[in-house]
Amino acid sequence: MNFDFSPEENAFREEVRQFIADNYPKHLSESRRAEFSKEDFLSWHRVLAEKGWVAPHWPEEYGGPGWSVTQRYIFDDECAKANTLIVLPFGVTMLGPVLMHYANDAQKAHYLPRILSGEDWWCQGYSEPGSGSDLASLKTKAERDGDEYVVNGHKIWTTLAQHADWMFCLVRTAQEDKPQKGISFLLIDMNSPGIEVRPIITIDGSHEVNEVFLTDVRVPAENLVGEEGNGWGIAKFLLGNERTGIAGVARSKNAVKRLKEISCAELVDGEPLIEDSDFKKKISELEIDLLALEYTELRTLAAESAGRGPGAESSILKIKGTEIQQKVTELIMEAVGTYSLPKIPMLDSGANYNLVGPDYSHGASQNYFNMRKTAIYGGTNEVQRNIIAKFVLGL
Amino acid sequence: MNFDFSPEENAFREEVRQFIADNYPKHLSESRRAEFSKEDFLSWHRVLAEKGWVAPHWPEEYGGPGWSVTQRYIFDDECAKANTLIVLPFGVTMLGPVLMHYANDAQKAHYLPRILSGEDWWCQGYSEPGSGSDLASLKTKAERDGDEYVVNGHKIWTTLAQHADWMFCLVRTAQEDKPQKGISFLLIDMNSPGIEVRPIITIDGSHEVNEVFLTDVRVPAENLVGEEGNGWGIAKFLLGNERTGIAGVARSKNAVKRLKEISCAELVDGEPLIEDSDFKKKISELEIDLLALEYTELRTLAAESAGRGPGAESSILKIKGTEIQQKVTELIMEAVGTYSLPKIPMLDSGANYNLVGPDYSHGASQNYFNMRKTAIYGGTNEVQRNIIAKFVLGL
Amino acid sequence: MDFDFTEEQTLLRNMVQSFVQDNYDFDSRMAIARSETGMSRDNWSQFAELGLLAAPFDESLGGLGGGAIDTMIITEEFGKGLVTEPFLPTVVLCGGLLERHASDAQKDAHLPPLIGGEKIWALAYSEPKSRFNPANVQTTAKQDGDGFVLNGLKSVVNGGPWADYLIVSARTSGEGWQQEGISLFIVDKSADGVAAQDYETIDGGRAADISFENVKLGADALIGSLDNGLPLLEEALDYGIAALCGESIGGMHKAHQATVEYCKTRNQFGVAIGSFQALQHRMVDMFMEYEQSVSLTYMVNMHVGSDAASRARAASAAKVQIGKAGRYIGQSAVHLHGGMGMSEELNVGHYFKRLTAIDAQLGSIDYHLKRFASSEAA
Amino acid sequence: MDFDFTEEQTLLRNMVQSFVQDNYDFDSRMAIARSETGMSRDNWSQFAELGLLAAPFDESLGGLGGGAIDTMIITEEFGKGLVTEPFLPTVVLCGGLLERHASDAQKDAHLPPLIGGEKIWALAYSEPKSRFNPANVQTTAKQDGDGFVLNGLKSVVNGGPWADYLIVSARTSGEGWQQEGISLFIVDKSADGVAAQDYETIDGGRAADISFENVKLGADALIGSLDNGLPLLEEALDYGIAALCGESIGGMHKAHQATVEYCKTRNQFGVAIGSFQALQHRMVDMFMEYEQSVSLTYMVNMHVGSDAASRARAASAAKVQIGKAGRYIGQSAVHLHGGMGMSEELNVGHYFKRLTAIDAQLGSIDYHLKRFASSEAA
Repeated sequence: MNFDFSPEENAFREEVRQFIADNYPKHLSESRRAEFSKEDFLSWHRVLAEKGWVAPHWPEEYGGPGWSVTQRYIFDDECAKANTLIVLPFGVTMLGPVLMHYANDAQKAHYLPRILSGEDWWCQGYSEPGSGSDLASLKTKAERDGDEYVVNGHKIWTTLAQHADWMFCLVRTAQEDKPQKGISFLLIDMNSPGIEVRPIITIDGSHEVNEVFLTDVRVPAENLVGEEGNGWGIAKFLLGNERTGIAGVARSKNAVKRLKEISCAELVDGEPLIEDSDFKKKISELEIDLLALEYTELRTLAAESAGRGPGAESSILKIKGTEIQQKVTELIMEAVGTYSLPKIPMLDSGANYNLVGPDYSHGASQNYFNMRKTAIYGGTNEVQRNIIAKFVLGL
Repeated sequence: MNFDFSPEENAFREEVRQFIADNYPKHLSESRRAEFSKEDFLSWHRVLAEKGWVAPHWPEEYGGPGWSVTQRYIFDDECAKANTLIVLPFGVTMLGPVLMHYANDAQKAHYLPRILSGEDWWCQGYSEPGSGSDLASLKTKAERDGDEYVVNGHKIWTTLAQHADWMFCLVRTAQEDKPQKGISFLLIDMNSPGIEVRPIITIDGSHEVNEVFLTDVRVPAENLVGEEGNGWGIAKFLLGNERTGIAGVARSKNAVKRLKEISCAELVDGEPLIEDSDFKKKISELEIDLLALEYTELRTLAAESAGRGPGAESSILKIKGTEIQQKVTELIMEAVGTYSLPKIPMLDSGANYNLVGPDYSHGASQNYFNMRKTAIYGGTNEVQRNIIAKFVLGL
Repeated sequence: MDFDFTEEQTLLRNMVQSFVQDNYDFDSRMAIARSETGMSRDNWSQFAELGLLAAPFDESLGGLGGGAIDTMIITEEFGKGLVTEPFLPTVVLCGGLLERHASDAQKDAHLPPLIGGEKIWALAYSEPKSRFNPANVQTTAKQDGDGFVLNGLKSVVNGGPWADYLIVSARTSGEGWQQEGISLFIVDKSADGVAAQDYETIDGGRAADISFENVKLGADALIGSLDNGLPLLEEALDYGIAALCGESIGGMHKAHQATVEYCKTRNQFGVAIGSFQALQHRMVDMFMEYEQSVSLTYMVNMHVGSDAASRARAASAAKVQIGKAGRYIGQSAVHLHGGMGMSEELNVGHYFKRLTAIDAQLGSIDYHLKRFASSEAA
Repeated sequence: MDFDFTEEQTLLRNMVQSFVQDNYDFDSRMAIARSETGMSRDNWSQFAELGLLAAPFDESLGGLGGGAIDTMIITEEFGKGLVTEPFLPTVVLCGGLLERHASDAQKDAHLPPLIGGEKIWALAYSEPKSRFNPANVQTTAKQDGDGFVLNGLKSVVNGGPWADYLIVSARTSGEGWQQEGISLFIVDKSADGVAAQDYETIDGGRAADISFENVKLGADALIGSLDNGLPLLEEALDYGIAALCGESIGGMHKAHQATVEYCKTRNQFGVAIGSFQALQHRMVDMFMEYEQSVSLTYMVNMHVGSDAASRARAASAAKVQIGKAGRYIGQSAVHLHGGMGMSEELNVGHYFKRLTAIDAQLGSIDYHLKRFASSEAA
């Protein structure tokens, strides 16, 4: 039992830090915007892709960097410390491993390099209006017609679909007795005729999610991943991968740092808020929770690198991780006090809006509103608790 | 809408206060013991009975004082402020109203005066080892044999049964398709042959509850209350009455007062604990919860005196009341610090035990342990939430 | 001891309820909140016609004599409708302050147009670093002949963009967060040197940061006596809290109700999600917090007229309760609606946002917990 | 980065597990706890024979060189068995302090009989109003020729009734809660002027309040240098916390496990109560708190040897976590057992009581939250 970094690992950390300092796009680090454009995300993605670091957990044969678990941890940590944009998970984290595991050679050869390069922007077509926690009840239908599928249905909560070139999509290819059966995993070109993307504006005023309407969309049968009717297994495989990344420890550490900076700047009757006993206590409680989660994640990673797990225990990372993400935005909102009230316009509202209050207050409440989603998506925290109850506690 | 006391009500408060000051047994007010004897309880009971105040909510025709809801509130408040022993609820609060509502004239004439006078000490024979929250599954059997019932079974958690003269008891007189059917309400003389009372020592070291084993106990058929097989309705009627008293607002106010006194005496690096910002905050949060509960209870009482309720809303009083009772004992335990560790011997352990630490620390932890029961008895707080979900929210 | 509403109070509630039902359905509300101005002058005129703007004031001043209880009834119904119009700043905060402490001349000049719906008022007391404490005043009013010269910046003035008049707190002596030396002034928002930066707030309301640069005030602008404005301001804020509690329980009620209804009808795994015990218990906890909030809302509105210490204790207790309950109910309502709760198109997210905003108005949970702790029970 | 145990560590765990299974089943444990003495000398001798009392010490001192990790393994298994014997005060608190800071002569004299199980030690640092802060010392040691004269009262000394030797903190200069001026002394409990009032503790353990009246100490009683005892004491307490965390997660594990098993087998309404979602989710929350506690227990035991600031931060974070988790898991375990949880005859109540007592040992949640807040990350 040992938690010291080796000299090699420390050197690696230095290399990552220097690379980010030298290569992170200037226009991003100087930005104060609340929303980022497609091009913003891609600019950083391409830098990492060029370096070969865009997909830390991919095997080397597919273009991954061949890092150890510890190196991946260090890389995430440094990116968070530098407050870089994230690499969007839809292609790299979610679809990539699915393709490696289930796709045929032609599919791998075609799609994986385009994910790495950022040429294809992917979105996830899972949820439907009637199928949220109960994903298996999905209704979007794909009927075989010659060497094509004809897809009809209605997806919802599709994150950043407005930018997407492709959607990986769960569709029903057969009606079976059990709803889990008859589901297939299909790759759909978002430029296909019959696809309509309608924005959903969320309570923070942002446009992240969408409805996607599919009307007689024709998809080549070769876009099926795995076998017809085996989509449920793929869906579960993918959701398992989604959960492990969701703890967000490094990002939360960064957010706590910001919270502390704000608390140093805000005053309570002339004294810094961070000296206020009550508020300091809230920060400490959050920090301790986060420290515990960090070690829980490290334990999970260590078990993983020893070939065990991640099992249902990774649901802990989702639950605790999102609770902490929500809490830190809540405390930042509290910290900025009355200046949590002004509403900050989003990216497309034009620039001639006069902002009041200190810079750090801008969007504090909206960020808090936005983070409410984290306990809902990727399987609600109730569903995660059901998973632990069933698969870990045997209840 | 008005919450001022009338001059008459204020005068009544003064009368109650004076009566307690003049008549509360001296040996009780000077006692520092953790447990009280049967005679202790009875000494105060008899004083109140003599005055006609022992059963505030009984109608005058049965010997109640004919008080308004407000007067009952004031009386409870003053008793709590003076930290009197309680009048045990089994006879007065629980059985009394049942008899008035369901018993025949002979039963009323015999039992009610003896409840008032304290001549009969009652205990409640409801729970069984296999029947806690699911009370209707009870198995204790009463078989008719001539003009007697022969009772066999096993009751548990029977509070103060070691002192009891009588037990009101739920028994199964018939096997029916629905478990709620076939239950009857029987009054059993605790001196009957075949009754064995075995103590259960609880985690605080006290002896409050017991197991009661009934083996071929012969009970006169005239001891049946209501009709055979109608016991379930009586049980529900009784549990409804039990819940309203359970908020314990006046007693909790007194406990908060004690908590504050202790926090004035305890020091943090030389300053009174009550000046410690964190601890002060905990006390304030508790006080605000309790203030809210006080007004929730007053609203319930007002609705009751206007002929509405108490409906399932009274479950709120049970849940919130017990949460607060638990919290205040928890904070008292925290307040006494390291001196929460010594264990205080109970009544029957002999007197030659050296106590360490300040008086107010004695039994702080054991009281905290003891209060864990409040969320369990009288219908667990989960059962209360189920009741609200079903009957108030319609879920 | 009486928790029942009088017949007149019940009639008032029915009237406001009808108004909200007829004129303030969710779509109408969103149209108003998203409009350029963010309020409806038509509605404001109707409030005046219906006597709502007159409700709390004494009859001798042209009011209906309803006091805090009537105010609470109105704000509770407004809370259900997410009404954006500036009832709280105009009628409760400024109107009440004028009624209790203005000179007869000031009352004569200002109350009739306020009650008549012709003039809108806002209370400009908070400053960029004042953090809820009304004693933290940097804005100054220097004596200048008979009158005063006002300089400073007031932040997040609720209803500021619509106000014709402001009541402004300023230091006439002392410094920092001293209790003494604060005075209250009536300021015409159109006066020279007054500049407002208007903006939308997170709950669809409107506020402004308002700066004062050498604004000249006459002697008749002072409310009450010089240097003694803080107790008047604290009192006004406590009345404001009592009214805000009403609005809050109105919003909680709707958010909870919408959640229960949603969970009864939303099916997953072949059953209504409201049949899941964990969700049921969370809705029960929301309900209990709502009921506890109702209790302290009644309590504060019954006690807001008592002595300063009891009033402060009651107001702070109630504000802590509605702050916590509002947060819990708002968060839970969104969460139990799942993805739908995140959508701007559904009402539940707007109750959540309004309840969130209420915590940052008139002092947060933390501020009032401390204020409660430093008060003592009467 | 390595979270795996070595083969030796796994062997050690298996050995302690076997011992607890064979000698410390619930009935045996209760018999020991309820006995007049409250511990078993036989067990203590066996601990010595098995090398448990030698485990953490350096091999040069007759130890097995296992350090904090081996200590944690032992205390975790002891926590599962609710072991009452004074491993923490003797081996971890006093033994560790002697190892790190005693003179060679002191080590030679005291460590062999300690490791051999012949002498029991206790750390007498807390005082009636010191409230967890080891700098709050009223007990005095005045210089007297070559030696010292000790006067004062130490409260709730864990394991005090069994101790042959004490390490006592006393003021040799300064006052109140000054950091400087505290010195540590080895005191023979049988010395003239030492008087102990022994008692049982709520968790079945034993403690004592110990008074010192003109107790004469030789110069060789002083550990380390004069007036500089506080850092040594803080360090010892942090090592104690690291070990106590191990005990705590052992207890949490058993309390949680017992609860899950009970809920699987207890039937109500025709089904196992473990099928109710609200109860399931509570058990999941218990499990998560347990896992988070394991994480910080590992963390503190890996960091307890670092610089003072990192060590303090790690220890306080871990103590807060196990304090909160212990309370939540203990309360929930009793509650989910229903009436049975309240019974002295079932093991679950005893885990609850031990977890409760742990929070009051070596500094409470509140104390360590403040200590954590005043520390800074390295």
